[in-house]
Amino acid sequence: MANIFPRGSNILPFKIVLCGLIAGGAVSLAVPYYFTPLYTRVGYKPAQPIPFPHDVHVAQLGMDCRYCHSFVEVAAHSNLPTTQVCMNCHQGVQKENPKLAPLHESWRTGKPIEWVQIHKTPDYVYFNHAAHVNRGVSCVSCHGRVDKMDVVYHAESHSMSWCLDCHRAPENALRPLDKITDLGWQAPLAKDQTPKEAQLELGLGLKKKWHINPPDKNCAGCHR
Amino acid sequence: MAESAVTLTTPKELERVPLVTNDRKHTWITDKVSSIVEERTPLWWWVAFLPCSLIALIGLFCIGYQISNGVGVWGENKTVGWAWDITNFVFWIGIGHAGTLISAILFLTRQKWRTSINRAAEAMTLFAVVCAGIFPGIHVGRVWMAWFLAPIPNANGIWPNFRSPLLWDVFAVSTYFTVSVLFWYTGLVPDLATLRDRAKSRVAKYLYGIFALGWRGSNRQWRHYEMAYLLLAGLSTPLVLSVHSVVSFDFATSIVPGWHTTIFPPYFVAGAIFGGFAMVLTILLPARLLYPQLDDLVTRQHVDKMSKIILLTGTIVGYAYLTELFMAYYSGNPFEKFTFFSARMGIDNPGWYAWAYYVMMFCNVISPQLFWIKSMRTNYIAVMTVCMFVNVGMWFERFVIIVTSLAQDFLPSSWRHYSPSWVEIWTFVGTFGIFLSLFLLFMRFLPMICMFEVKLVTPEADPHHEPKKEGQH
Amino acid sequence: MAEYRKIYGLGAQFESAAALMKAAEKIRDAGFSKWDVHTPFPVHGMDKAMGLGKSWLSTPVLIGGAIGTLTATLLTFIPSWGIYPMIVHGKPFNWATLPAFFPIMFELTVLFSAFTTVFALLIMNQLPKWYHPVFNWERFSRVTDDGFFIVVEARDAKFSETKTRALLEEVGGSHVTLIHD
Amino acid sequence: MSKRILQHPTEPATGRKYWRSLGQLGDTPEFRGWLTREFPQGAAEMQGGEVSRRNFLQLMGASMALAGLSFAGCRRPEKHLVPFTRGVEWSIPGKPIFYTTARPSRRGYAPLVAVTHDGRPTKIEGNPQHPVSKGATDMHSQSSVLDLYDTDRARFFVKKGEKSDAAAFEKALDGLIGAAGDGAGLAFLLEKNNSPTRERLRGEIAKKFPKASWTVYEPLGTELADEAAAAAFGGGVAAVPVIDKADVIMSLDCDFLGVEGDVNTIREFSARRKVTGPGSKMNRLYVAENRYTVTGGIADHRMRVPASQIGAFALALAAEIATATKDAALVQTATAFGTPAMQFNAEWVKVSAEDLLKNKGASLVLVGARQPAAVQVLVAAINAALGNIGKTIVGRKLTEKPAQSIAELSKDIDDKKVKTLVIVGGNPVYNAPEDLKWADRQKSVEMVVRLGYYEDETAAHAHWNAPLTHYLESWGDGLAADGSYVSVQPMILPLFGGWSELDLLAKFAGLLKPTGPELIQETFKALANPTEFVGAWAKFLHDGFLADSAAKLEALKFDGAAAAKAVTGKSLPALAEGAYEVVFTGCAKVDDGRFTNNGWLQEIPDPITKIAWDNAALISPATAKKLGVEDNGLIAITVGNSTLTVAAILAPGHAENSISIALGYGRTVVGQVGAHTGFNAYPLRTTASPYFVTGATAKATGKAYKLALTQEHWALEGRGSDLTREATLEEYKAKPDFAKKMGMDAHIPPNVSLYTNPPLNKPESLDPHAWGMVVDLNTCIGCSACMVACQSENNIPIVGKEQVAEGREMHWIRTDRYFASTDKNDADPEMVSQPMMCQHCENAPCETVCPVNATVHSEDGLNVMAYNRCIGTRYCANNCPFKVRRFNFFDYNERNVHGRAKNPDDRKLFTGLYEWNLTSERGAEDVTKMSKNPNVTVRMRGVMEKCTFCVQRIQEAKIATKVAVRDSGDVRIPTDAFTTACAQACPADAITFGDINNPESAVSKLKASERGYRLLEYLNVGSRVTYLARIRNPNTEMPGAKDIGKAVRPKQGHKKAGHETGGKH
Repeated sequence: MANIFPRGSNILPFKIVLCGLIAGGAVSLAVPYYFTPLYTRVGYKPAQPIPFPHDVHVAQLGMDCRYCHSFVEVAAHSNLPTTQVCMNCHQGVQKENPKLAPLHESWRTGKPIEWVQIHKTPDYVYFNHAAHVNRGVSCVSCHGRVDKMDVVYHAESHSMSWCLDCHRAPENALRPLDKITDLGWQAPLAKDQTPKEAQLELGLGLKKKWHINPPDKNCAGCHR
Repeated sequence: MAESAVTLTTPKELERVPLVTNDRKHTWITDKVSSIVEERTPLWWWVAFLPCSLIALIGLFCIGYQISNGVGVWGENKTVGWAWDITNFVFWIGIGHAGTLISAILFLTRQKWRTSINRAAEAMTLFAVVCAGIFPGIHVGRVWMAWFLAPIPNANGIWPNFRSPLLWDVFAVSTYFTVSVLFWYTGLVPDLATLRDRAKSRVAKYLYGIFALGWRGSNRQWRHYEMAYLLLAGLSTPLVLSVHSVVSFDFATSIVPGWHTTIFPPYFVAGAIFGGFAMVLTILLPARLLYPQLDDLVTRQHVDKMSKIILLTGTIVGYAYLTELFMAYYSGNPFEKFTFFSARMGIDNPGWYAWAYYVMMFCNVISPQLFWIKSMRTNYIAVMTVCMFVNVGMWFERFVIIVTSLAQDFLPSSWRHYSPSWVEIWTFVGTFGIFLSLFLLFMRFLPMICMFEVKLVTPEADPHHEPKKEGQH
Repeated sequence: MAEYRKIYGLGAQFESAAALMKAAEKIRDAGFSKWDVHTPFPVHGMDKAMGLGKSWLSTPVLIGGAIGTLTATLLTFIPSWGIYPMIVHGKPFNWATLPAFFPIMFELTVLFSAFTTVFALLIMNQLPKWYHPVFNWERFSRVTDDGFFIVVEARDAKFSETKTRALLEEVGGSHVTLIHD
Repeated sequence: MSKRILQHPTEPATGRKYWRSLGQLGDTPEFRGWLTREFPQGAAEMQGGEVSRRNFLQLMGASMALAGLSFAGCRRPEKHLVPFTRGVEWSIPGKPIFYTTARPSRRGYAPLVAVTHDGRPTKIEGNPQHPVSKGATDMHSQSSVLDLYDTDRARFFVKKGEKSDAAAFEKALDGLIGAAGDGAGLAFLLEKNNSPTRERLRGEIAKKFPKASWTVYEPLGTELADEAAAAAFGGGVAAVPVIDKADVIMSLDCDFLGVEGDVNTIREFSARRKVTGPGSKMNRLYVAENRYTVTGGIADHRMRVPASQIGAFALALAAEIATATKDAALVQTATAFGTPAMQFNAEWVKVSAEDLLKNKGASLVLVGARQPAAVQVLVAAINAALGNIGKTIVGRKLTEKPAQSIAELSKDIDDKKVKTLVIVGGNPVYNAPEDLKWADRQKSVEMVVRLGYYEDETAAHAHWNAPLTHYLESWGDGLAADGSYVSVQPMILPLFGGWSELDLLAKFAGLLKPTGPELIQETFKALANPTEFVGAWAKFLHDGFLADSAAKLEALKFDGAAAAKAVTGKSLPALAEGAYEVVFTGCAKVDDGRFTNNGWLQEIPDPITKIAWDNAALISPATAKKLGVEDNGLIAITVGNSTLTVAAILAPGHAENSISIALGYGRTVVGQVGAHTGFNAYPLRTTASPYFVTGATAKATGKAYKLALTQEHWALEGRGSDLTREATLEEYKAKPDFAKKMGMDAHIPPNVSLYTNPPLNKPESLDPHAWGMVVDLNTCIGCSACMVACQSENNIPIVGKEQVAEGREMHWIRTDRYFASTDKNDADPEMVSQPMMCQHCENAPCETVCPVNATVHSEDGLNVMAYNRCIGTRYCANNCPFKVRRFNFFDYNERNVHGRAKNPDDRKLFTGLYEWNLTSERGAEDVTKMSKNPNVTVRMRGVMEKCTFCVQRIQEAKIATKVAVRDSGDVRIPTDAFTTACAQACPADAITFGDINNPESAVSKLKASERGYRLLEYLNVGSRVTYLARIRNPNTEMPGAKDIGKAVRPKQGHKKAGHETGGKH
């Protein structure tokens, strides 16, 4: 018999193993990065029919979140403002701004404005805004610094494990109820405290006082 | 590897019947076994393969049909949640025990006669496990979500339930399959090298060459090879026992009367060996008929020994059946008693599936008793008949355990008959097509008998002048 | 084969396992170290005849198995006890839940061991190695049938084409051939 | 917001818009076409004169994502959020609003609360403030919401089979009205309905068309009872039983807890079955009936008597009572009859009569409305002799003026007196007595105008068929069972632009077609005479009824002479040797056929037979043997010239030589749901014998039919002492905790655990709740209202007959019905009903076997099911000892069960090949989607589901509490602030749900009952559902009294004693 394989074939196993390791490593790094909500959702920043600047309305004009998202404290859903709500001011303010044309169009025709949805929980998730904002969880915990956003984008991953992180340790998010819509608020620092420590101390106190007990083992808390 | 042969020092009267009859030489063994692969494809092979693959395709169609439509195309219902699917799974996984058992346990117990059948039996094991693996795979309602079973870190932060017997199954069956493949392939390497060295066509040379990994039979390789083989055998032995134990946990850890039985693990393992050996014989006897050149390798002695194992394990199984009945009686638990005496045996009550129980009893307990007679053990027709009975009986054993227990459990209001749909039936038939097609391909392209091991048990393999050596292996 | 090729070693064929064994002992005694015997099946006693010890494959396998057990233990306990305890069937979260994890611990032990066995075997045997000089020797193809060979490598310090050829012939080898790389 | 708060705008909620589909953005021509149908010009402005603020209401709530699948975003399809342009008053997107309303039925209006989500009613509850309902509902009210969204509803104005429109219809009506003159030739045929506004409009029409005729027809009417009442008590008054006042009740073929009863009768009865301790008093119920009914099932003593023997039975009873009381009127009445043959145990009559006599004034003899008027008069005489009149039987003035019968109308048609026939509702072509040959008669009328909910058999022979509105779409009013005045208000605009009955009558009365509640307001003004209208009207709508409007009781006096006169010469029915009687019963599910197209009702198994999707001929096993027929065998029944081939089913406890067939099936012109269901027994009915006939012949045909049963096996297999525990009242008094030590619980050692279970909520923990349920088997009659309530609340799919036959129905709660007897050949087994739902075992066996943690436990004690995690191994269902888990074998929600191969023969070839495969049309119809509860996930195929204890209600309650308490730590939900759908619906109050950590809750108190036991305790599953053992109250002197309950709970030898033959249907 003669050698049928070339001499170089002997190096092949190493090459295969090496490539396998590299490819495997790449896949196992890429999948958690590219195929998880942290990548697929965070940063989603679609163009809206009306380029509504939250920073102008909140930070400059000092409007409260609840002026527009008026049912957030009573309903599961945080509603979008009706055209009527916008028109309360924009009947007079910035009337001629061409960017507001769709608004006036909507007001005239009664045809609603189709905002592009950014935050979407799956159908089998029953998230309740009222249960959170009435019990010390601020908007900022899930939606980020909307008050600084010119165009709203997805700030957090909203994956199930992200939810669970907070459900298991709500003290990292709890704050006094009058600070819920104050997105820039931070727990007051005592001496020698880092902001994190201050939040933890405050959060633990509130958790105990308010009997905060989010469902962490109970699937039915969110899945019905 | 096994102890050195002791022919030289053994007194004449104690000399064993040679494992390879007619004093065949190594070249003869190589030629005969390799010729199966090297000769032109015989007509009978096509005659066997085409219908088998057709049936396999029907089975695959049924699987596709079932996945696209839903589990509802089967006959299961609110009460009988598992029926043919899991019956078939346990049936095939049981059959999948013989190969590894022959390779591993008989290897460890120095049963040299295993050498001529272990390759085929191992292949059969793999193919049976392939068939078995289909069923738990497709029986779930959402196949596309089955990756939930894998413990992968995920953005949901949720893990599988490691307490679930079904998850144990996933681990056990996949481990078993993987280890069996490794074991089988390890054993194949030297024989693939033989084929490589004999191959005439370039394609065959390359293909066998690639898979032979450049094996050159050097003693420095054999040294580690034999150790690896021993270790794999040592690992496979508890594994093979564990797999069916774990499968039996699916039932034993539940609370359904008729399932919740502590004797299940040994009972299932014995049953698996029983059914597996029957299937090995069912496959080997026709193969031997088709390849008369193998007569000297697969001898009557082999059939006789395997029949003895069937008799032994069949009797263990029968004993387990009786133990179950006794336990039900002795427990005094009316639900248990009902399941065993009424639902299964049909005593004094509607035993919907009592007929299946009696089929099982006859096939598994009564029919192997024929093997007490030596002439029957070496009579191929008798052996084949009993093996067919055992194959049927072992399927019914699982059917009885699964369906009878579920159909009539605690609340009579929920009792429900079950009957299979055409999809279920053809899926099962299809797995036979898959099994046989794979086996025929195996016969055609790989050495059916482990040549190097058979050579090893010939007298020539022994360095005669070295009387006894330390058994370091 | 017209051009000059580096010499790999000398090969000799032997009639039987017994002859091979005897020859091997002599080669061993002659003090060679870079040589090997090639047989269609493992010849028992050859290790001693070649002066080789017991295979140390079992060591990595033990380690592999231990890693398997550890992996399974962590895999089952961390989610079920640590990061995501769930109330399942009223079963405890603590060590008392251990029996439920035995099957997985066992299976992973076996799985890891088996993989270690096979991969260690391949590494220790330097397989796959599809090209090897001995395959250049036409007769060598009988090694997988009924041929018994001794190949002494040229890189052995004691190797000498003539002396070694003589030695191989002396110990009963036939078809002594120079194997080129 | 907790569920019981009734939110209501001060202004009535008209102008509600139909919630539209996701397909709206697609803006397809079909959709636009539909839009125009739904929103007739100006429909949004119907606000009774006030300026509507809702006329811009265009879309549903902002929260609903509408699918506009443009892939503008590269990472995911772009979806849109579409807010209202203007806010909708009272509407908070995603929050339900509760409105009171009432459902019309021939027994009176059922006061209800409708739950609306974003403008679409999704769930019906009883009106908790109304004394008739007290929050409870029956099957039909619960299921009525599905009728609203029935895809097969009449959607168009149809003229002679051609699609037309409302304007043309109105024009046609104008023509008819103009030509009607004094009304001669104008005839109205309506259903029974006690709406005061309808009566008022009738008066208006009579004024305008004095010669017009007015006919009311109900196939299962009370005309015989009315006739008897008129004879016994004089006209204009109805005799109403007061069941809760009676200590001893004798029911003669009167299913007063089933098809002849309502929520009110059930509650009145069960109020007297509530046992709080050994000292409690219970009423006693004797039942004589031909087939098992739910009434017979709960009875203390039951006797099988053919329906034709009830007269004889009543006479025998009368004789006993007359002998004892020497009541002249009774003697007079009783002796007016001849002496019939008695084929029953005279001892039974004698002893029960003694019991009645012992309870004079507190006893009650009820007789079925199917019995001849003479028999009913006789029973009135018995009641009078027992001194029950005015005590357990009271009088109530009839509010409806008498109407003519359908037979009289037929005669008018024959006499060519009818030129224009207006049929409102009903379905006379299908259900009129056979001898009237109604279809032919209807065809002979020059002009037939029909207002119908479906395009049904009657519509097929009408010149005009206009869509009738659902009660949830229309204004109306009516009287509840107690005579109180209730309001019917619409939740939604008519989906298909139909007319209500009142709209049509107003048209004939010459009034403008009402655009709002003005007709009702007028009636209201007349009835309530409010000082301040706006406030009173708002309160009327808010409460759903007019306070203190219950009917005044009328003095009731038994007129012996008139009664005797009425019965003189009347012969009692008799069953000839060799002949069979056929009893036409109302169906517990589809009633007289009006609900045939309701999938929920079709799929609910009959409470007794457990047949779904069909009716069948119920025959006793002995009769079956005689006929040579088995279950599913087809028998041919001949009455007169009509022959009906019908599938037979062996009904334990059925009278011999008697065949019971439920009406309402076998319809020919019906929607997809009702098609191919059952057998039409109406052709066997005649005007002379509408409810049962004697002298029928029957023979086996040798052919078979496949009935779909949800319960294949009816025997208890001697497991009653474990599963359905019971004792007699005496035994209970002797040993109050009998239920704790029965069956296996009597001898199993205590369960000892090797480890401590993980902690569930303790009362002092942060989340203090622990949910539990109690089911009182003593009051549960097995009516199955809970099943429909659950189906409605939890989006449980309908799977269709084939799937039910395969054993794949999806009900989360079921009522198990067992028959038990000590003697395997006993024709008189006892019946037990047991609601069965997920027991929420603390050590749930289903959980550990799930490989993916899809079902785990919550700290508040729920066995929760995460559908999105489930992969569908079905292992959990296998390991559930109660078999309450249900698997989505197919995509029941997405692939419409009704849209299957139309020809049933095609389906048999390959199961599922035509029905469910991927090529079949996917996606439920939009209207069907509207019926779904948005708070419950709609499950896909391949996942397991089961009772969740209405976890969506629990979560809503928890959240509502947390939202309310805000920064306070008191997160405990107020005691019994909410309950599950089944418990809320239960008319017998048999199901109680609540927080078992709260000692004040009703469930905690009931859990402490000594009658409580848990199923299969020996498995150590620790279920959260406690059953309260049933107590029977037998009369010890009755024949066979000592055997009562023996079969259900054999003392020893679990198998032998409770063993029954076959036990298999």
